[in-house]
Amino acid sequence: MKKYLVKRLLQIIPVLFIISFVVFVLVYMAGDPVALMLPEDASESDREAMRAALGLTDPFYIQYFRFVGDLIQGNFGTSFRYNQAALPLVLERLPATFELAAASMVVATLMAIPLGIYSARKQNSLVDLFITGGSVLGKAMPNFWLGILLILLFAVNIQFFPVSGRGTIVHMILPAITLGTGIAAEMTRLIRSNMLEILNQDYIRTARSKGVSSNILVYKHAFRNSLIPVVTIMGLQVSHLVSGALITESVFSWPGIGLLLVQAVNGRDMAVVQAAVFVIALLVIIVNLITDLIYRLLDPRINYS
Amino acid sequence: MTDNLLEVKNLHTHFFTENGVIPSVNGVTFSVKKGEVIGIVGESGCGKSVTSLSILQLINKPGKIVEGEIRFHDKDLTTFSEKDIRKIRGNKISMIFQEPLTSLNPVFTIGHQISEAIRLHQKVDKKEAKQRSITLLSKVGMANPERQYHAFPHLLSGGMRQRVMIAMALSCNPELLIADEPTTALDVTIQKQILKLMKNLSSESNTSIILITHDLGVIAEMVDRVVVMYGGEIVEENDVYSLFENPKHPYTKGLLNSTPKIHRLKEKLQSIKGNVPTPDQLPSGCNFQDRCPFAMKKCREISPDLVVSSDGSSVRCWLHQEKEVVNV
Amino acid sequence: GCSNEGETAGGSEDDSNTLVLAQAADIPSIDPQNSLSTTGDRVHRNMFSRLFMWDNELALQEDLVDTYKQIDEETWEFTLKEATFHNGEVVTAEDVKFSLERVMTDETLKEYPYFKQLKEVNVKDEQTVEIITDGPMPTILNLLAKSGSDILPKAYFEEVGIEGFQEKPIGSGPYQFEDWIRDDRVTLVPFEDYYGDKPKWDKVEVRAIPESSTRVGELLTGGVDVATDIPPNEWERVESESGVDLVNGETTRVSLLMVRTTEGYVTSDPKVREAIDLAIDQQAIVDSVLQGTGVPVRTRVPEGVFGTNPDLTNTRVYDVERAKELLAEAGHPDGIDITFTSSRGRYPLDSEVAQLIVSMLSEAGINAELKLLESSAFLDEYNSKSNEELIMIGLADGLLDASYSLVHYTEERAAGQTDYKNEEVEELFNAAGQNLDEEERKKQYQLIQEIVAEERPHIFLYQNAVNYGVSESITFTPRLDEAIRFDDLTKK
Amino acid sequence: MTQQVQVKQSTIKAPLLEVKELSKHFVVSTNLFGKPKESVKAVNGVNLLLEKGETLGIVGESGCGKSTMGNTILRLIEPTEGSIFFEGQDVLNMTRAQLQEMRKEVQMIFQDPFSSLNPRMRVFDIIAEPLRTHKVAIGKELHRRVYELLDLVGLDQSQADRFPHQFSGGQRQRIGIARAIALNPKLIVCDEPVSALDVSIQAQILNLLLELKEKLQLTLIFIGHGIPAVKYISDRIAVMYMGEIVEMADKESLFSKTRHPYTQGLISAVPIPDPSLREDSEDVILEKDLPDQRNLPKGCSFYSRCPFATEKCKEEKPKLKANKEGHLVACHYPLHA
Amino acid sequence: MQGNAEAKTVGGIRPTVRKVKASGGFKRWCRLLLQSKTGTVGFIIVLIVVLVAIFADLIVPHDPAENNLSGMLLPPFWMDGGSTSYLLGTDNLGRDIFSRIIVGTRVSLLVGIFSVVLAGIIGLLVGVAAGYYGKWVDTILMRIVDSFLAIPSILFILVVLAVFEPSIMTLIVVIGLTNWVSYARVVRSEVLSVKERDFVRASHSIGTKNTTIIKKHIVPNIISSFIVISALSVATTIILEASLSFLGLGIQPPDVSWGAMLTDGRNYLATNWWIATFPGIAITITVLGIIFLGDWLRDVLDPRNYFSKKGGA
Ligand SMILES: Nc1ncnc2c1ncn2[C@@H]1O[C@H](COP(=O)(O)OP(=O)(O)OP(=O)(O)O)[C@@H](O)[C@H]1O
Ligand SMILES: Nc1ncnc2c1ncn2[C@@H]1O[C@H](COP(=O)(O)OP(=O)(O)OP(=O)(O)O)[C@@H](O)[C@H]1O
Ligand SMILES: [Mg+2]
Ligand SMILES: [Mg+2]
Repeated sequence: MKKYLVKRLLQIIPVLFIISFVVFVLVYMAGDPVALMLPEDASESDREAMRAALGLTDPFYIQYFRFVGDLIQGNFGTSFRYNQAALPLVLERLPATFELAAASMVVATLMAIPLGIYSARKQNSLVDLFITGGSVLGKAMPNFWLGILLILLFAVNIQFFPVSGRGTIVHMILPAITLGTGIAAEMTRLIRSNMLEILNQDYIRTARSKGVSSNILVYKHAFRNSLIPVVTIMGLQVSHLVSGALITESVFSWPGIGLLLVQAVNGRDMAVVQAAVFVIALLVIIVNLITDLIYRLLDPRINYS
Repeated sequence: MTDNLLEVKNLHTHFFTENGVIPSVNGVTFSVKKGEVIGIVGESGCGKSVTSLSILQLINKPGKIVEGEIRFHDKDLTTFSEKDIRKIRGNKISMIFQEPLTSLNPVFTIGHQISEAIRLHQKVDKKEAKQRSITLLSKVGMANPERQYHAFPHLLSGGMRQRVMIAMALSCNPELLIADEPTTALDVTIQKQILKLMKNLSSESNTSIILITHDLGVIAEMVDRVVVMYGGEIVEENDVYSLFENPKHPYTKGLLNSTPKIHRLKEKLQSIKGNVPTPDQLPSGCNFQDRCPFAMKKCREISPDLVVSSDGSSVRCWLHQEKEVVNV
Repeated sequence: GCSNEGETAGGSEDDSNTLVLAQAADIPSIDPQNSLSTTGDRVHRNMFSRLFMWDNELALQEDLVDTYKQIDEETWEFTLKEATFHNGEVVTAEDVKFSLERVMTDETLKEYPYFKQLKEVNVKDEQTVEIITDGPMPTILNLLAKSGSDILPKAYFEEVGIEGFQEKPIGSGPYQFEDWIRDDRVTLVPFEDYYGDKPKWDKVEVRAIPESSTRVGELLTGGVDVATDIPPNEWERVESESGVDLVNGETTRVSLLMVRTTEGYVTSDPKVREAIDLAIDQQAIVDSVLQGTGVPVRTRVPEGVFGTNPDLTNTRVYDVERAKELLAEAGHPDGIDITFTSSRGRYPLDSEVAQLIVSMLSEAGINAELKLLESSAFLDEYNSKSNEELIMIGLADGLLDASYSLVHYTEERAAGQTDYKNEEVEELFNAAGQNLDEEERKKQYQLIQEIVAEERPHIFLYQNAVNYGVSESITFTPRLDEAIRFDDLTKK
Repeated sequence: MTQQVQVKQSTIKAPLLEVKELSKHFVVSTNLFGKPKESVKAVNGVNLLLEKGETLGIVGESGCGKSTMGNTILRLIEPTEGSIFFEGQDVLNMTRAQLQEMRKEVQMIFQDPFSSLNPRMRVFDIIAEPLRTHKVAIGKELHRRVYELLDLVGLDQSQADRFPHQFSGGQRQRIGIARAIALNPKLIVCDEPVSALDVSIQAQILNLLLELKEKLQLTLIFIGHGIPAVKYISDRIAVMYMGEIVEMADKESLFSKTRHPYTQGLISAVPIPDPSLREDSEDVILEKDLPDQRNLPKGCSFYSRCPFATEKCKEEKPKLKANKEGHLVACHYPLHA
Repeated sequence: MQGNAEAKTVGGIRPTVRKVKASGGFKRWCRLLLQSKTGTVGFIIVLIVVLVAIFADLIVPHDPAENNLSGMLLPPFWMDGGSTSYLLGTDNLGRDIFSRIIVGTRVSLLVGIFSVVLAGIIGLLVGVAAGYYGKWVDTILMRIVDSFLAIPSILFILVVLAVFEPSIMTLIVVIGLTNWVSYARVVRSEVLSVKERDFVRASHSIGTKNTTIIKKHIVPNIISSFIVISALSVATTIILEASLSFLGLGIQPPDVSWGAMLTDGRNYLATNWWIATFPGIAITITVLGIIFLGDWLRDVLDPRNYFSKKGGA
């Protein structure tokens, strides 16, 4: 178990190394940050001067080695835009991001579990069809569209929730629903199909032959088993929740990491992009490790060797 | 009123699939007396499991009991509500399934699964249930039952899991135990232990057992009476000695002849030609006609009835039709 | 709007005297000399003070400066008012020298390019500072009122460094910094010891709400008092709602097409450029897509900016038939093919306008292939000068002086972009740049504009308007420079 | 009868297959640096000698390493230790080309007729695959060969363009057999070819194998845990326990003069399909379950279940030794000494 | 010879299988399709969408790029002020929404399908290589896959689209290049299990070359689940394109896609709802169709539908 953890953690290093290189190349290819920092009116010589001052005139490999050198010392460099160390800029976004991600996951789970189970139990009924259709709809609605619609309906028209911003728990509800719906849709379908499969397993028949009632059968015997793949999906969704939330963040002007990342990419703010990707990657890896552990917790068949 | 514990009368169980109706069980009739061990033999797919599942009303969705009665203590189980039948399951009638590897829920400890069965039908608290479970585990020959109580199924070998299944089935001292190929997946040495365990059971607590298998060896060692099934029907029924000595139905004969025996050397194995038909492709006339060495014109046209002779044996074959007596 | 749970974020209707402003983008930086954007300026202007400022009528006024005099063509002397920074220290000549020298010399600052003409800043005494320019500089006072000339506290800045300063910036303006949550909001509180009029608001929040419908939503529900950049499609919603008003204002930003006059491009022929101009119905663009806001122009120097030429505003030269004739005269009776680059989402409705222009051009037989680029890709293309015949861009005037805009028609500046070259324009521009005679300088600039309108290295479209959604409880008058001084807004 | 065939083929009496000290340990966990930490000793120092034309049966409980050994002989699994000689050639040191050649001569029939046929290939292609791989036949000749093989195993030519799932288990096993004999191999390893089949079909397949064996002069290794079936088909039988051979002898000798207690237990546990023999079958019940294959005891691996075990059995591993009749056993205290 | 005679008869017996030939072509598929209601619905939707995409130019009542400055923001025909010549109304440049939806089908489908094809091909190659060859090949490829998974795909898309101008081609390439990792993972795990099946071992025992085994045995057996995820990811991609449009990275005018229409119209939701709603409905229906079809495919391609209870195990 301990060894397993150490092994998994050690594997992070090459992965992070590949990531940093890929990101560096990508951002380097993306073009000149200076062009974006100066106004349309600035002249070529102005831009040249700024480039030189920022060390952007050096060849690629020198820039890369400088970057790696700094990185080893835990320094991601300075944001061009904010003229501040990049890492704290990223870290200060984490609470907002976590908050939204967690809330969305809660919303998704609260929606998906009962719906998924119900439609599996009532397979091929009208309700099942309805839930399936609903989950398709939930998947087919782009986040921005749903978000704007929710704002219009529940914040502007019936003024039940605040329109935007981060603050109290009520601020979280609409963005969490926006972000959670897609995930819920996917989870619902997954739980449904898992449930259906598990309800056909031999051990369910065994439980029935003991005289177990159908509620216990579903919520105790089948559910725990059907949860196992769901946990994996939840782990995979974290990447999406952390970095892919930018559209929701932008619609609800939620100061999360996704928004920062997009702006940093658009501004070719290398240091921030690197720091953000690093933090996100690390998060994703850690969350996946945790889900792996939960997975193992849920499923005693897996051992830690 | 008979001394029969269970009477299955003219059971028809069909599966209504997208590809049409599959008549898996077609008019099966037999009965089990108190303390009796009866065996059901027949090749794969002939409807043994479906019959046993039908008894406990455990047939799943596309399947349905379309006709027949299952009388347990003279009450027809097919008329029971789901709630009532739950009181029978695991309590009066227990079942052991074919695959010990998949029949236990992988995420709960075996102790939990046994206790659950106990607590479902008996008003005992958790501690008491645990105590009884441990007793049961040691009764089925598990070494170190206290420790094994907390083991997850995957940590146990096939034989141990099957013993857990048996412990679970015995947890409420059932009057009838249905064992559906309890040893097929096991080694001969383990099989021996399990069979011995079941034998002791029936003799000690006078439990009736329906033992389903296609291993004639197991039948020969274990049971009092044998039901031979083929293509969803009973083709022969007799007490075990007469059946092995004097098989009447050509299928039973073929089965006996094609079983390799370690004690009889040299002689060439006879095989039944052809393949086992699936229930959706049964021919008109006798189900066995294509494989039967004695098939006559009549066999291809009219399917024979199960004829009971005076000694209590019965057979479904035109070769034996003329001899006797009563139609069931 | 009426009240809701969201009010915790601060709305106009609570009793506390809080002003909430919603902008389309966050401030780029809290460092006023490294910001260069309208959104940032709206915060900096209230936090920092400069030597001069534009008042509500856009007249140049002394701000930190008490008196000033021009000593010779290149030397100016300023004495300061008695003012203190938010940390209680007095604003001195040293601070002015420090601030201006910082922006004059640090190439990494975004404001740096505008301050290159300042040569020296000398401290005369505690309250007196001398500025020496590189040649005569008629626009020096405009520059000292421009963003970037904000005065920073030398001692504090040197003590805490740039990182520390950004964490807690200190100025001498009416409001002091409280908090900045990036991409969310900047919070300011009044500075009681401000040397000018006492600040009116107990608290000011400047929020960043990029999505326009969300911004409008906040406005309608009372979450914000003033929302900037309301796009035309939302006007109806804002106007029809009681409790909020739509306020329309002008800007110095002019949308225009830069045209390649370079040899080898069809547009090197003046007739073709004229044809393009005549084929575009600026008025129709303004009337349709822009829903009537915006003014068709033929110059980059709009009214209100020094040196504007009134003959070139609100004029119309649209004539498709003539455009076709011109093309035929230029030897293209079957029309021409050109490439047209435009941004998308950089300026309000830019992509819609561009698509409209393409269809207008096609009426005249000009087949324009549209290249719509997302903001940063667009700037890349623009700055690397890799665009082809036409590129649509919006240019503003940060100095409110024609010199700022007309530099584009000098040979040096136009090289590689329009490649425009005109000896007369060159001479006029250089003369005006050193000319301290206001009237004559204005004439020179007006003449340049006439020549440009004729020769069309730029084809002008319209002067941009900006629309604000304002809570009815607030009085608000938009300004040409798009700045907002919080104390100019009042609660009714 | 089999001897005659053998003489005809080769005058020098070199064994067809020789297996020496063969071991296969599956690594089930490694330490941080990839070094094996725990392994399952599936096969443990097995020696075999197979004459041409004979059938060697291998029996033993499930999981005792029978399949692993079969797979290793074909080098489908690389052994951990030991050597294998096929017709005098070292199988483990063969080049790719030699191995390719060898695989023409040695074939395998798999246990599960349902998973050993690619569900997406037609029967024709399945049987033609070895012929195509070794470029034995193409075009018309290929067709002829495939139909001939179908005929040989009792399938109809018209069934050639069907998919495996359209066949019953017995028929599928016939397809597997056709594939195995396609290249006229010298040796076929049959890995429990009948244990997935019904009793009635099982007899068909066993008879078919016997018949083919005679017709094509095959040498067979017949793995199975159905002891009666193995007995029926084999000349010689090896009993495996925990990866080791514990007893090996002619089948008559093995059953009549059983020497290893495990073999005895195994034989007596086989249910006899005759109720009249119910009472007098002497019961040797092996009470305990199998030991953990990850850490085998250092002495006799059967020690924990053996009714006759002594201290010596616990400490010292018995070697496989023959008596004068050539009946091999690995036991300190063999029965029927 | 007794055995042989017997075997012959065995050959003559009807095989114990369904009456329907699995190999059987068109008719069988039709029958399987008609058996499932949702499958049929899905198929019809997808068929219509594909036909519309192919024949878009013949169907459109208006030039989708034609501005009508006098008829801007017309509502759908059934509302006040609507006109039957603009069935679903017009947008803020007076363009016919109905025509734009029809033409938009083409881009949405092209991007959806081809990016999935690209991602699928890369993912298949990588997944098969990693799963089949194992060892260091697997280690290296899987570390790369891990890295790609940890890099937020949106970043990748943002950067690539910042370098290359957004066009249908770049969109296809960039979405393809970001999505291949999930295929690689699925394919790898499938390969790992197929690899252990006896028929692969059987093929080895014959001496078949690795490449042949991959071609003949591995790929055909994983292809069905591959097709199913592909179908579903076409749906996801159509939605992704909409999100990219939101970031200004989607398809560029004068090309039209549903995502771009949805994005352009989102700010009009409160006032002129029809601009964004109709393309939204188009996306939903199409996605619904594809998902239904995908689900049906999964059921049909599941071997358990072919084999008897035993064969499936
Ligand atoms: N859920 C089901 N749907 C359709 N057909 C089914 C179903 N369950 C069983 N059958 C069919 O019913 C027939 C009888 O099955 P059953 O399981 O009773 O056979 P069995 O005699 O127990 O065989 P085995 O020895 O393999 O266990 C089989 O042919 C099977 O195909
Ligand atoms: N790839 C593997 N990795 C780890 N252990 C394995 C592997 N293959 C087989 N084993 C183990 O090796 C032992 C021998 O397996 P093998 O399949 O050879 O047994 P067998 O005698 O053929 O059993 P059966 O009669 O059930 O087929 C078993 O304990 C098995 O768990
Ligand atoms: Mg069964
Ligand atoms: Mg095996």
